[in-house]
Amino acid sequence: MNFNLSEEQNMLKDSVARFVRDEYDFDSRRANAASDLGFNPKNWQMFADLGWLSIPFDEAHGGFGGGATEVMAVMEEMGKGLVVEPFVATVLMFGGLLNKSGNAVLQNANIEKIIDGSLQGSFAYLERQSRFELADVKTQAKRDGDDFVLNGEKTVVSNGMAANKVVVSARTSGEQCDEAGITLFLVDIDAAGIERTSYRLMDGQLVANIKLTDVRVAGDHVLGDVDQGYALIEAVVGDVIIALCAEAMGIMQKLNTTTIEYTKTRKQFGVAISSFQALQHRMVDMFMAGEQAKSMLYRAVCAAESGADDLGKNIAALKVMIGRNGKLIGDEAIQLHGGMGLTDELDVGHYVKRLMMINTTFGDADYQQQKFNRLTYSD
Amino acid sequence: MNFNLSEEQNMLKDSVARFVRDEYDFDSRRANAASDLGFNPKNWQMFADLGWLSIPFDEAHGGFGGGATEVMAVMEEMGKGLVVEPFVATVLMFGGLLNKSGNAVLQNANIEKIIDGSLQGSFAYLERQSRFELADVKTQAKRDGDDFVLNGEKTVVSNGMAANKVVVSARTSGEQCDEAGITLFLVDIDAAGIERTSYRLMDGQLVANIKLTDVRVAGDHVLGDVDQGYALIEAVVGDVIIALCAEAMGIMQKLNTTTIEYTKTRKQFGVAISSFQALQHRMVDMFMAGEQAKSMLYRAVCAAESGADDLGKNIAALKVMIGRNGKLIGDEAIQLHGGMGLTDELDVGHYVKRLMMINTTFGDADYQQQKFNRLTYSD
Amino acid sequence: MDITFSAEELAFRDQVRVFLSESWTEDLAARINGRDGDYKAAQIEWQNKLSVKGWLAPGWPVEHGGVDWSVTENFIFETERSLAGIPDVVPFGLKMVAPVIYDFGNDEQKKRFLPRILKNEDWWCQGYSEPGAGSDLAALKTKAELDGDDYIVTGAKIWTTYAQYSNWIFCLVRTDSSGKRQDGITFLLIDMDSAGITVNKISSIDDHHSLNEVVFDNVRVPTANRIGDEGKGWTYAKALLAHERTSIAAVADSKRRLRDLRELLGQEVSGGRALSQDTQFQNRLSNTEIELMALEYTELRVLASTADGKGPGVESSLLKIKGTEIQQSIQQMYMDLAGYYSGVIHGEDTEETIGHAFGHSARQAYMYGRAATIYGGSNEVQKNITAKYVLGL
Amino acid sequence: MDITFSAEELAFRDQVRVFLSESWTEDLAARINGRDGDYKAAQIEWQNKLSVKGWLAPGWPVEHGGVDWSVTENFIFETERSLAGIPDVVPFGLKMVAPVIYDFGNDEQKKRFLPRILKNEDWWCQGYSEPGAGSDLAALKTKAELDGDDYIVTGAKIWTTYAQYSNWIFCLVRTDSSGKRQDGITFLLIDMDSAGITVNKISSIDDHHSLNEVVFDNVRVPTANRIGDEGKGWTYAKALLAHERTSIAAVADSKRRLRDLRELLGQEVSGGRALSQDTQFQNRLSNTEIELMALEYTELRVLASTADGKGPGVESSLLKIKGTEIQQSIQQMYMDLAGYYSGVIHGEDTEETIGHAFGHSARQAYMYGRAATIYGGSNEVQKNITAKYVLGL
Repeated sequence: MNFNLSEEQNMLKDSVARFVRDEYDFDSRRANAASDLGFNPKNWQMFADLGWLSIPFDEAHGGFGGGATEVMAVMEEMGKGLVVEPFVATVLMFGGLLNKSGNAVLQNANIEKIIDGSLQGSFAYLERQSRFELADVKTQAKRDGDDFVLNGEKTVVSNGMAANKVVVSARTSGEQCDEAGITLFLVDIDAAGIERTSYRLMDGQLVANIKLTDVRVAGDHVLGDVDQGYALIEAVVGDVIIALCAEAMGIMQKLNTTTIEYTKTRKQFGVAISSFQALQHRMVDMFMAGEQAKSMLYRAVCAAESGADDLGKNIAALKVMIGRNGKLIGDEAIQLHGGMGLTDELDVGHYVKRLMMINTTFGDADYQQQKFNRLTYSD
Repeated sequence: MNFNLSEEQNMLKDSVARFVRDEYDFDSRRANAASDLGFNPKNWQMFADLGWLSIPFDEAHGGFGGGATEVMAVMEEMGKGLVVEPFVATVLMFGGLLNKSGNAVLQNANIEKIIDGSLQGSFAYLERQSRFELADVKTQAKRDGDDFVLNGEKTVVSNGMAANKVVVSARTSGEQCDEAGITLFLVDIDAAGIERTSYRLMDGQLVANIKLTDVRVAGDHVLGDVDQGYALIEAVVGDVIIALCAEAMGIMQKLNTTTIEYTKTRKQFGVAISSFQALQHRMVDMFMAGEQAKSMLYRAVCAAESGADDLGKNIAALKVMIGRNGKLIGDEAIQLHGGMGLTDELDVGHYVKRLMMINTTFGDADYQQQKFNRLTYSD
Repeated sequence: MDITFSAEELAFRDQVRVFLSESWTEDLAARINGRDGDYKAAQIEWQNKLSVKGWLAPGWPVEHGGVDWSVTENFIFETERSLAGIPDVVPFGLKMVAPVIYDFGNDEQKKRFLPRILKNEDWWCQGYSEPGAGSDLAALKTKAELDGDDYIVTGAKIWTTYAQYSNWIFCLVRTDSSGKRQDGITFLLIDMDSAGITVNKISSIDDHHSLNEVVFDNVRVPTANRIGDEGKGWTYAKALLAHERTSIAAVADSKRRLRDLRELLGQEVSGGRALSQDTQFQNRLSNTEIELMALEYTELRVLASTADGKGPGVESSLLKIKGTEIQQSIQQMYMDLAGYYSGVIHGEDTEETIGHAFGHSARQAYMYGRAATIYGGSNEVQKNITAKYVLGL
Repeated sequence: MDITFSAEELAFRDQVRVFLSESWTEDLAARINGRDGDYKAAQIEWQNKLSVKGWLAPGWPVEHGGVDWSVTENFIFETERSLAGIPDVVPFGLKMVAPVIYDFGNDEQKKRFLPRILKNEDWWCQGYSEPGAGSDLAALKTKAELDGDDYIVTGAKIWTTYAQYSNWIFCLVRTDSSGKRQDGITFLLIDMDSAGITVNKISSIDDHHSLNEVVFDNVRVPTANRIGDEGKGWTYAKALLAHERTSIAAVADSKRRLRDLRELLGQEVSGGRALSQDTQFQNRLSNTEIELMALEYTELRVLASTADGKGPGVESSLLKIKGTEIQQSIQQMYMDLAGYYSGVIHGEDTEETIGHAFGHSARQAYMYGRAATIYGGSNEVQKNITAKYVLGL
């Protein structure tokens, strides 16, 4: 029994930490996010050169063959730097769908390009009405000869503007909220009938709404099996949730240390406010919230690495705890920074906003708790 | 707009406060509770002589004609003294059912006896399976000529041992949990077929389980109308909930002041623990919890006095807040008393136990919140 | 115990309702809530309507243009205004500096400033906090030195709301550093057009420009602009704080926000089911609604005791703490109800292209709302005050 | 990162399960959980079985009768014991005084006391807290004055669990009042049969006799019963506290209690519907279960770092705080699930006559459980420790 990273994993973690320290101060991060793409292509190429883009892929496709532990190591450090480059969207989400799709042709055609940094990808699953229900899919895909024709709209598509290719979830059968009848299509962003509106989110990412009007997709561009897309989505989303929670873990640690440092320097009533016992106990609560979240992250990573039966319950529990403890830490970080916590110049607000978006992504704490309850009381 | 008591109401409040101060120190309270009846008959006679037993009844029946405000004034002071005499069971609950029954014959026969202290009453509504659902009634009442014959068991009957007469809720039609089909019977405790088991609750009350085997009740001993008992129960239970919450208010105030006093005298690390800011802020939370509960009590009392449409919602909200804030105050009172809070010699534990029983009686905070939700979202 | 309104009070309520429904327009609502360039003009347009009606400053003494409303009438007006979705008047002139002027100013100052405030001719801002003096206000360092009939003011004030719109600022400045910190503080009225004043925008987490830093570099202020005696400014300012805390509670505004939230809950769906049927949302709303039902009566108790001439007193700290906690829990629920769309920054885009109505405004309210537990004496300071002056700890 | 058990560890777990299922009987469970007159005999009967098996004191050094289990094996044993509903051994002798004896005692003391503890021949209790010295242990006043080869001990210890069963007590006493309070404290082993010792029952809110006051009136204690040096008692005692905090967390016990609670939830009904379908109960249970899932890994992290020879360290405060909060939330849910019956005091009556199974035990567990956040250094003190030594505040 041990919770230590291997030497190789530590080297990986350190290299990301070094990148954040050397290339990613607050101002460059701001500039990267504000750019047209929503991130810095130079950094992306650096990720490729450092081999980070290959982490989750099998050696067979030139990948590093990393698992949940390697991804956690990388994401925790990226969280500390609020890195906006679309590692999650392209490598973990888009790449993850390819990886688990079992479709060798599409894998051979795309994974190498992801790894060398030349291919940006995205997953378009959300619709105006769907909230957190991945199975709530109105977008239609009708067979037409060997092809499918897609019609509908996808919203808040992460990395939707930079992506060369998008995986789109569409309904090939069943009712609007059925899990059965959802199919995943690999769509070229330049395909005829695609129209995009781009906008920004509070955490700096550039996202898009994607309108599909009679978009024609070849039948061999289906990921997994027709009508069976939901299981594939759930499997990959589970991995991505763990990755996002590792990012959140990095953010919480950063907020905790920043807050402690600030209270030591901020003087009121003639003393540093860190000397007030009431604030000390609240910072202890922040610390405990962070440590408990870290333990839950380790638990979920171990469950993923060992393929435990209760992996789904562990992931739901992790998302609940990251959401709740992240809110406690974010609220207290701003409150204890006083007026300074309200300014845009300080990084605190930006860390908090990213935490809030992570809580929302793939279902907030309340939603995930209901999922946890279903997994516990269904029997 | 004012929240002041009238002169008459203040005199009433003061007389109860005086009784508690002069006749009800901790040891006599303990002795009263431990006695066979579960209270002190001398005190009961004093209540009668002071006119307290007449408070809620109409002048027509020789009553004081008091409303929710008078009851609040009395109950708050009784709470401070942890008075165990069955004022709620006999006067408010049993008497309240008679009062609202519209059955003049039974009123004339009984209310005067309640007022002069010669009649003890009780309401038997709970059954083993019914939890907080007043409509979950298995006890059967079958017509037999002009009479009804009752069979079943009632549990945790407050004042069930001292009572001369008991109002029993029984099913005359409908399914086990239907609101329709419940009838209220005024039953003589000496009636053939009644068998009692008595035991004590943590707040000192002596209660009873009452088995009814072919108990014969005359048809003119029905309170309200046959099958229509539920509405009558709900109306009276609403009044009693407000009264119990006023008692809880008195207890919370007592716990708050006791805790503040204790922390001022208790020294650790060379200073009074009241000087620790973390504890100060928690005592402020206790204070705020008490003040908010008091405001909600006033709100419910005003709604009752003015017969507001949303009275039910106000009562549910009051019960929720008394339950939740009472728990916060009770927990903190014990915690801040440290080891002393765990001893039976100190009164703190006894106040907390009564608060806990009040929270449970007629539905705990969670149950009442669901009721509040139904009243809010049913439309 | 009696909170039922009398026939006269009910008649007054109808009168208020009629006036508000006739005077408050969709156009005003859009321009004021939009909070953009046109905000100031719209706000003044609305306040002028109140001024004409004579209801702009009901709390003022009658001789200065106030109305002698009872606390109940005041409560009715505030409740109706909030439930109609109408924002409060800008408080800095009408509710903050004016009372100081008519309580502690001289006749000359009363004649000079009060009528202009009542006609919305001046826009005031508040110069209390400083970079080094937040909750610990008495630590303020901005100094004013006498030079003939003028003070020379040098220093900086921070978190100054709407300084960019203001032509006057009321400041606490230090005229004496010897002795107790609370002594040696003087209350000055300063013309924002004076030479040596710079207003620096503070961009804040809600992406909206409301906060500023106001820098004073040897600014000349005539002694005629000093309220009361030199060194007594702290006393004059303190008289206001209890009132400020009470108004920060904004009970009636929270009632409206909660009512609107409940409606939205019935419109939003998850898995095809309206979220108004979701037990978790129901519980979260009722937790807050119950606290608010109680706080409304806590406020009424405070008002009633004011009516008995006891003054708001220390319960105002409780109002401030609970009121702001409730505001923030409501803001949080709007965010969670908006889901992904709580993160959307509309920018140039419209609700139509992006596909969601209230995410953007929910986020701005949430972010702006973080300030409520910090300003007006942080909630931690309110707890210290309560512990000391109410509980005697 | 790896927490999967090796083949050897899985084999060990089976071995533990077999032993426990063979040795733990319903009769033992009833007598020990009944906590009445027969409790002591039953507890000793059970501990003798462990002693014979050689598993009574696995943590001890092998030469004194311990087993050199790995942290993982220790974790497995504790988990299996708890999940089987078997209470921990009485810690005062085996886990509290014994380590002090084998770490700091002399050979004579080791020979004299350790074998008797290992054979359950002595029942020990702990004499630390005093009326004036609770969380502030160093304030203790019970004094021991040298008189020839004896100390004369006078004073009082309080909250002494099961003193009524004990024939030995280990005490911190003051041998020097000059200088720093932590100095001048000495660690003594005292025979409860010594002249001058009185045990006074403290009746507590759980209506069960576990707490006592132990009064010392000029009690003679041979210097041979002193551990280590005079004045060094504080150092010896402190070495234990981190361990004590870790065990108070009782993670595995909470797992079992929560599992049993979930089963009860399926049996209790409201309005004809099983409460396992009640969203509020589901949420309350999952809130606690999620915290517990995390705390289990926090404990594993602590154990792992102990295995790396880093020692439990300061995280033990976190374990104590969270662990006791979880215990109390579980106790609260048992109470709320029992409803009216949570108030029932069985007395002479049976479950059959009263009509409910677990209300009585739920209440006793709840009331007894109030102590968990107070003893072993109150949770407030644990937060002070964490703030100072972990966060550097």
